[in-house]
Amino acid sequence: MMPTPLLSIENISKSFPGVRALMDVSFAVQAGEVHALVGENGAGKSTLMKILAGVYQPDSGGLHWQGQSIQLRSPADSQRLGISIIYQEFNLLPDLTVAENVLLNREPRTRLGLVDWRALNERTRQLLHDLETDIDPQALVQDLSVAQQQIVEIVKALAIDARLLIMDEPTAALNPTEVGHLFGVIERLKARGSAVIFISHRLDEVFTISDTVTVLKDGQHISTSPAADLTREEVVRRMVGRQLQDIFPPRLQAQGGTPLLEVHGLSNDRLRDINLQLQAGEILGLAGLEGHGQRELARALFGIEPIHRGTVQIDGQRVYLRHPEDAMRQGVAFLSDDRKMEGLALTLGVRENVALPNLNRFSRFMMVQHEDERAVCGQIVETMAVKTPGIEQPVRLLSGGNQQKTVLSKWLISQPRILIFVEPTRGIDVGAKVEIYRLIHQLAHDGAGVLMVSSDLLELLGLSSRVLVLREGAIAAELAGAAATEESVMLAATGVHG
Amino acid sequence: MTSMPLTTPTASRTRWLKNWRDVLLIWTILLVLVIVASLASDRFLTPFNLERVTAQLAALALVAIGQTFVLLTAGIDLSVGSVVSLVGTLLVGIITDSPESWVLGTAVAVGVGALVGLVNGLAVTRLKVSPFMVTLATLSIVQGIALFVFERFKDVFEGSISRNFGEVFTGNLGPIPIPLFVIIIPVGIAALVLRQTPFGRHIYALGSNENATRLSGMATDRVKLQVYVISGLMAGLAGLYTSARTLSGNPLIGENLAFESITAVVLGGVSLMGGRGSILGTLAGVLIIGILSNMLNLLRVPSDYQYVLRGALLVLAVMLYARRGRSA
Amino acid sequence: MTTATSITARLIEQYRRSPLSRVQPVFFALVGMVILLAIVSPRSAEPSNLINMVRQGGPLALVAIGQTVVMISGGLDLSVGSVVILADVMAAQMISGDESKVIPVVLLVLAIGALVGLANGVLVVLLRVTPFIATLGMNFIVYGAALLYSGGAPRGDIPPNMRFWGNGFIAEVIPAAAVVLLIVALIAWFLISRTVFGRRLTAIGANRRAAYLSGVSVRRVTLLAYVFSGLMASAGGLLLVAFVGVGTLEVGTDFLLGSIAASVIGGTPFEGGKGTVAGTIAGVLFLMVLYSVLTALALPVSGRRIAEGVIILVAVALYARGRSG
Amino acid sequence: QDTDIVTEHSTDYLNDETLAVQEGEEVDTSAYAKEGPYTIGFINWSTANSWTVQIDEEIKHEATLYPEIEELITVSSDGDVNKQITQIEDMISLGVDALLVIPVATEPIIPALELAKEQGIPVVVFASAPPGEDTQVTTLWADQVLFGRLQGDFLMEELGCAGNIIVLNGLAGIATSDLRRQGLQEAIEACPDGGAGVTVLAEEDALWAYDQGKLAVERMLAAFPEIDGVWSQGGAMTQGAIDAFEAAGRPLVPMTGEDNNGFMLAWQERAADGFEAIAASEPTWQSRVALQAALRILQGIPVNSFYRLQVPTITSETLEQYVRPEYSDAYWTNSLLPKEVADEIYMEASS
Ligand SMILES: Nc1ncnc2c1ncn2[C@@H]1O[C@H](COP(=O)(O)OP(=O)(O)OP(=O)(O)O)[C@@H](O)[C@H]1O
Ligand SMILES: Nc1ncnc2c1ncn2[C@@H]1O[C@H](COP(=O)(O)OP(=O)(O)OP(=O)(O)O)[C@@H](O)[C@H]1O
Ligand SMILES: [Mg+2]
Ligand SMILES: [Mg+2]
Repeated sequence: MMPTPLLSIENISKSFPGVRALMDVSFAVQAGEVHALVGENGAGKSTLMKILAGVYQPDSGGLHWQGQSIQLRSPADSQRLGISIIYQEFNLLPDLTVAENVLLNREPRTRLGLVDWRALNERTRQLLHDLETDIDPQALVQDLSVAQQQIVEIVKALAIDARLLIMDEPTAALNPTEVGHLFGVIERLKARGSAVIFISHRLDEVFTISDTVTVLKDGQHISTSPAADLTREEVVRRMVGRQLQDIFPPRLQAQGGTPLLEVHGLSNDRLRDINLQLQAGEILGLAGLEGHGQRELARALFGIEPIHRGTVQIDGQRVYLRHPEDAMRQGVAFLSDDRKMEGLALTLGVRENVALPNLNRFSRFMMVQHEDERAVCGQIVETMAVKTPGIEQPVRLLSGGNQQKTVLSKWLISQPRILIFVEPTRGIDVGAKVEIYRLIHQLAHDGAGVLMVSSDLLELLGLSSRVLVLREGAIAAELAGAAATEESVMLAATGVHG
Repeated sequence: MTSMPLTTPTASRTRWLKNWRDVLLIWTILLVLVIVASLASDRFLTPFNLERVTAQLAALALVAIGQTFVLLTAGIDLSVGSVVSLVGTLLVGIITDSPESWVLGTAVAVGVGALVGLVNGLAVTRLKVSPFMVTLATLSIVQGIALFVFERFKDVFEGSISRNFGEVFTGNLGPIPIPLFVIIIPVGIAALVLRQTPFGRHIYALGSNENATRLSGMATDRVKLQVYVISGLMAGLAGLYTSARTLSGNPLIGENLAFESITAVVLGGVSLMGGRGSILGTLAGVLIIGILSNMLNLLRVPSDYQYVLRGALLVLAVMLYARRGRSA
Repeated sequence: MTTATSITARLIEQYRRSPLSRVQPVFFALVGMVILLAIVSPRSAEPSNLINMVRQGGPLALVAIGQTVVMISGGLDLSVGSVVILADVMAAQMISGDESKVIPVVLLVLAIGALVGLANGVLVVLLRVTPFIATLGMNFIVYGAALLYSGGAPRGDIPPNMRFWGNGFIAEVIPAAAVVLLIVALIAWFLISRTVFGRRLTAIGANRRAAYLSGVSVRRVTLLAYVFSGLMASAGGLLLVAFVGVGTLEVGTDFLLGSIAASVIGGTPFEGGKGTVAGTIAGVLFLMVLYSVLTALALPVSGRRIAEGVIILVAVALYARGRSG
Repeated sequence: QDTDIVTEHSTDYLNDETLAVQEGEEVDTSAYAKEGPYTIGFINWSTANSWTVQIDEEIKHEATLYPEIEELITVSSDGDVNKQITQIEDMISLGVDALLVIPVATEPIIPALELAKEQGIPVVVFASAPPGEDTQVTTLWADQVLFGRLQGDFLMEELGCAGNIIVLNGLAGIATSDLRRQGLQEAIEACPDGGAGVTVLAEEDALWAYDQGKLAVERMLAAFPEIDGVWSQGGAMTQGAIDAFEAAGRPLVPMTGEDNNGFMLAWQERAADGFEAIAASEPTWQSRVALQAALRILQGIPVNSFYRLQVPTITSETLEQYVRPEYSDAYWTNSLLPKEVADEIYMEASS
């Protein structure tokens, strides 16, 4: 007989206006197991987790905690039980320090009841150390990169001695090294008898870490089975409802002629003497460990980071990129990895977000032509399979993956000649990725140049015609064709030989 | 596998600077203003004048401290001025020469302030009405009550407040004028609360990102309620001080305090969107406002030119500060 | 008790699902206020009087529309009160009863308002002064300028052809001021909801950084928002002086708080990112009807102030419930 | 004292019984005597309305007459009590030789005035209720209760102590406004039946301003079908009331007002059609008298502790005498400004 589960989810349903997010979902989580939860974007994973976190109340159905019926009315209720959660969307306080964020509401106090700053920073340093990062506990969160913020989110959840730790796509912004550290921590938690619910769209990770896999589809529970009984293909079939072949389209060859983009000796605070060429029809990958300049290079080429030395040429003409506007005028599009801060106006609708960089195209005499706008937006939303009740839906109400699809949509329709993509498929399900790869491929095929930064090495290698590896702000290697393998990239990125 | 060190952009030293840069700048501007004022008028640095400026600013400082708490949470409190007025009109009927009446008066001042704050806080948290509208409404209501008390209970609430009571707040303690303590002590306490207590950190958290703070399991509504109560309470104390200073009550006396306090707090570096700023900044903001007006008066500038100069100097001060403080 | 709450919950739920929930709450507040007026003073709620309130609210509505535009971008314009006064004083003094001067002076005064707005915009956008301080400083400067210009004693008066727009009626029933308001409102509505400018404005208020990275010229659009507000404030001042007939420094006291209150009641949040012209105008009318209710209640000043606060609180609380329940 | 700079350079208004009646005790001012040149501070309660502006103009003109006055510093308190206290203290810091104040409110400024006294600075208070007994050397005052009473008596007589009236006040909490309103109350209660026949339909603060007055009356007209009289404290509010009545197509009823030129012109235009009104006056020349009092004090010449200002009541019969068709609405007719000066400031360009 199975022991009493730590948590059992019983017939949970939840609807939002126009959306049935969860329908009659039931499954159980055992103490000491890592329970993966997978499903397409908008399948209802985050909604279910928010119910466990006390953020949403289910319309019907109930929860049992060690056999006892429970009601979670607020995040505080859920924390009291020992449930800790890493939300998919970051919930950090930009104006506060890392330590203040990590131990928010749990600040160590002196005997006088004042904040014990030393203990606060020390405990945070310890927690960060467990993940082998050297983020300064006293750094302001607003100064951190997305990956660093993700680590802070993780540490924040670990700071609670949780019986059940929920991780909603914790690895979407992490590189393999960091993922490795995270898995080390998960193993330790597991050994201690805690349970972990792990949500990810990276199925290899799911198979590496989890004991049990639950699949959700369109708000319904499809299956819960031991990971050992499943194959990758089987999980995909249950998630998407069909078999997937040929994830990556065939590699493209550069089309020749004047390079679209040419960079000579570009340097700034974080970059050293970068030289590169991007041809029409080419997908150029930028690889490297987090913090070694890929992101900064991408941003400099869109006029966000300053360029101190060096030249940038587009179509053989020297250009000065001081503002995004300058870059956009040259036909450059830029997709940021920080969709919440830099990608979306969350309170506005899907249509308004998608239209924003394309307003000139949708307007005549400075007036927005609503028909054109609606038609184009509607079409891309359909192609990208953005799951939304309509194009007027405020973006903040979409699931994480669908928000990412929205940001992608706004740039894909902007008819760019040079696309700079940073983590384009962050949080996007396997099925949709295929479609996105196809679209990017199509754009390149039609004569655009693509510059891509991704911490998902498989994706980078699968799509790129060429890969540049950065280390400490400089180009450490250029790998093309068969020379570009996971090993060769990691070797160049770490600078370790043998 | 070897892990490469992540290049973290901020070390603790720069973090310290970042935190204090705004405060340092605003105090530098204050210093410049003081130097200009003392060069421009030989009357400025006289003990009498400094004492007067201190006495003039104490009420504003008290209100601004409370306002800082509210603004840090991205709220706003427009009702503080009418609380000051109401407290004054009530105290006239209460405070006599007897020490018991002083205790009662203080209790009434604090009580009325806290009560109005509580109403504000409840309306903001329970009714989910924007703080601007809530406190605009209570501003009107409390002002109405002050006028009512003033009109209808002339016989009870008339005359003046005991001089001895006035002395307690406006006299000197040795060589030091008491209003200085009226400013310094609450500033010290508020700075301690904001910087060193969990409650203080929660205020910053709330202003920085309310949703995230709620998801961290914090009772955000309780913190909000508390800041409005604090603001009301500080306004009550400002009312007490004002009555002691004027030995009377007047239903309009606090009218401009809400706006002035918000100005002082914003001048001191608190963002209207919450989450950023400090009490030391607020104190500098209060002092700048006061010294600016004192300087213009000492320089015999007529009213119409005073408006123009005051506006220009205000903008100029923040301009220097904004350019350096924010362009990163 | 429980059934009562569940019935309310069901009603709220039904309301949320119905097309009614798309109507901005301020319109319910406005209708509620008119009903209240009809109860306390049936005479005041007669159509002709209600139409007249549009005229009374005309100047404030113009100013509030400008304020709304700035607020949508996430800013604030505290200089509107003084701009109204300056426009009033300058128009009266320069026109000085001469019908032929009306058009050039009106244009000049509008230009000056826009110039003040431009100065605000430059301070906020280029010199990075927080909007609160920049526009507050400008408020003092402009008020001082009005005092200096008029020598404290404004003179001059407004000839009948201009007064008509403040006082007159078209076809004996429609106040000319209401027509002015309607035209301006249409233009502003068009600007906010139909043009590229409006779209960018909203995006800036919703997420400045994302807008900037989408190629929006944050600075130019923000600057234009302040220019527009300055322009509207001087238009409000002109409409007011057409109503008053003489130059006076005593006006404008209610325009600052009134314009912000009308915008907030009308659904523009302080954080920016949304807001509508129709909502703001309804906010202004709400205030006008409220004042009529207070007059009809015939309370002494203290009672008026209390009633005013209570009614505002109840009205906004009611509709806040409907919204977030 | 053999010479007096007041009589030497100007006309002696202080001892002119037609302007100011001496009351109270004679005050020995020898302690304040000092040699010129003098710096004199004047704190006006506001400069936002035309009356306060004219007060400024009168005193500025008077000050130009005396070579002994080195500087007259004028500031405005903008109706803010706190600001006024600050200004009094700053004037003391500045070391003015004498201080003239129009109080925003009476009691709250007493401690500040006492401070002036301690520092040996003589204070003259005028145009608002006197703050204290001995905080100021002398007080000049036109009885504000009487002001309201005169207006009220007129209205009661017009109405035969029966009917519905509406009331326009300045600003509750400001002494001048409250006292005038008190005068109306006395007038109503003085009716034979104790005022039982009189109903105050509605009452509003309209800040003595035209636009506020007109809007308030428009709303009152809409709410109340029968209004028999308008008691307005004056300023430009009465002019607004007239316009509101006419815009609503309602026949004019008796109204009260002040000697504001705009109102008087409107009144004169309609007098032939039977419009009845009265204007009380709060003279703008009192700032001159106050300045003269200060100069006397600075010379050590005794002054009285109180001067009651003589104020005319303007009726339909005397209207002609006061009204100035060639001047702007902002002019206040009970003035001692010389013609050239008044012309300069108030003459309408078109006339
Ligand atoms: N507050 C809300 N209001 C309206 N709809 C919502 C809300 N929250 C979620 N939804 C909708 O519910 C559905 C499920 O969303 P959820 O976030 O649970 O998906 P998910 O499985 O986490 O997807 P992803 O992989 O993209 O993160 C989506 O269609 C989403 O748009
Ligand atoms: N000319 C510009 N140069 C650099 N950044 C700009 C510029 N214009 C707009 N931005 C960006 O758009 C946003 C708003 O611009 P603005 O420069 O006015 O604000 P900011 O003072 O830089 O704000 P912050 O302090 O957040 O950087 C900012 O996030 C900023 O990064
Ligand atoms: Mg999700
Ligand atoms: Mg910047």
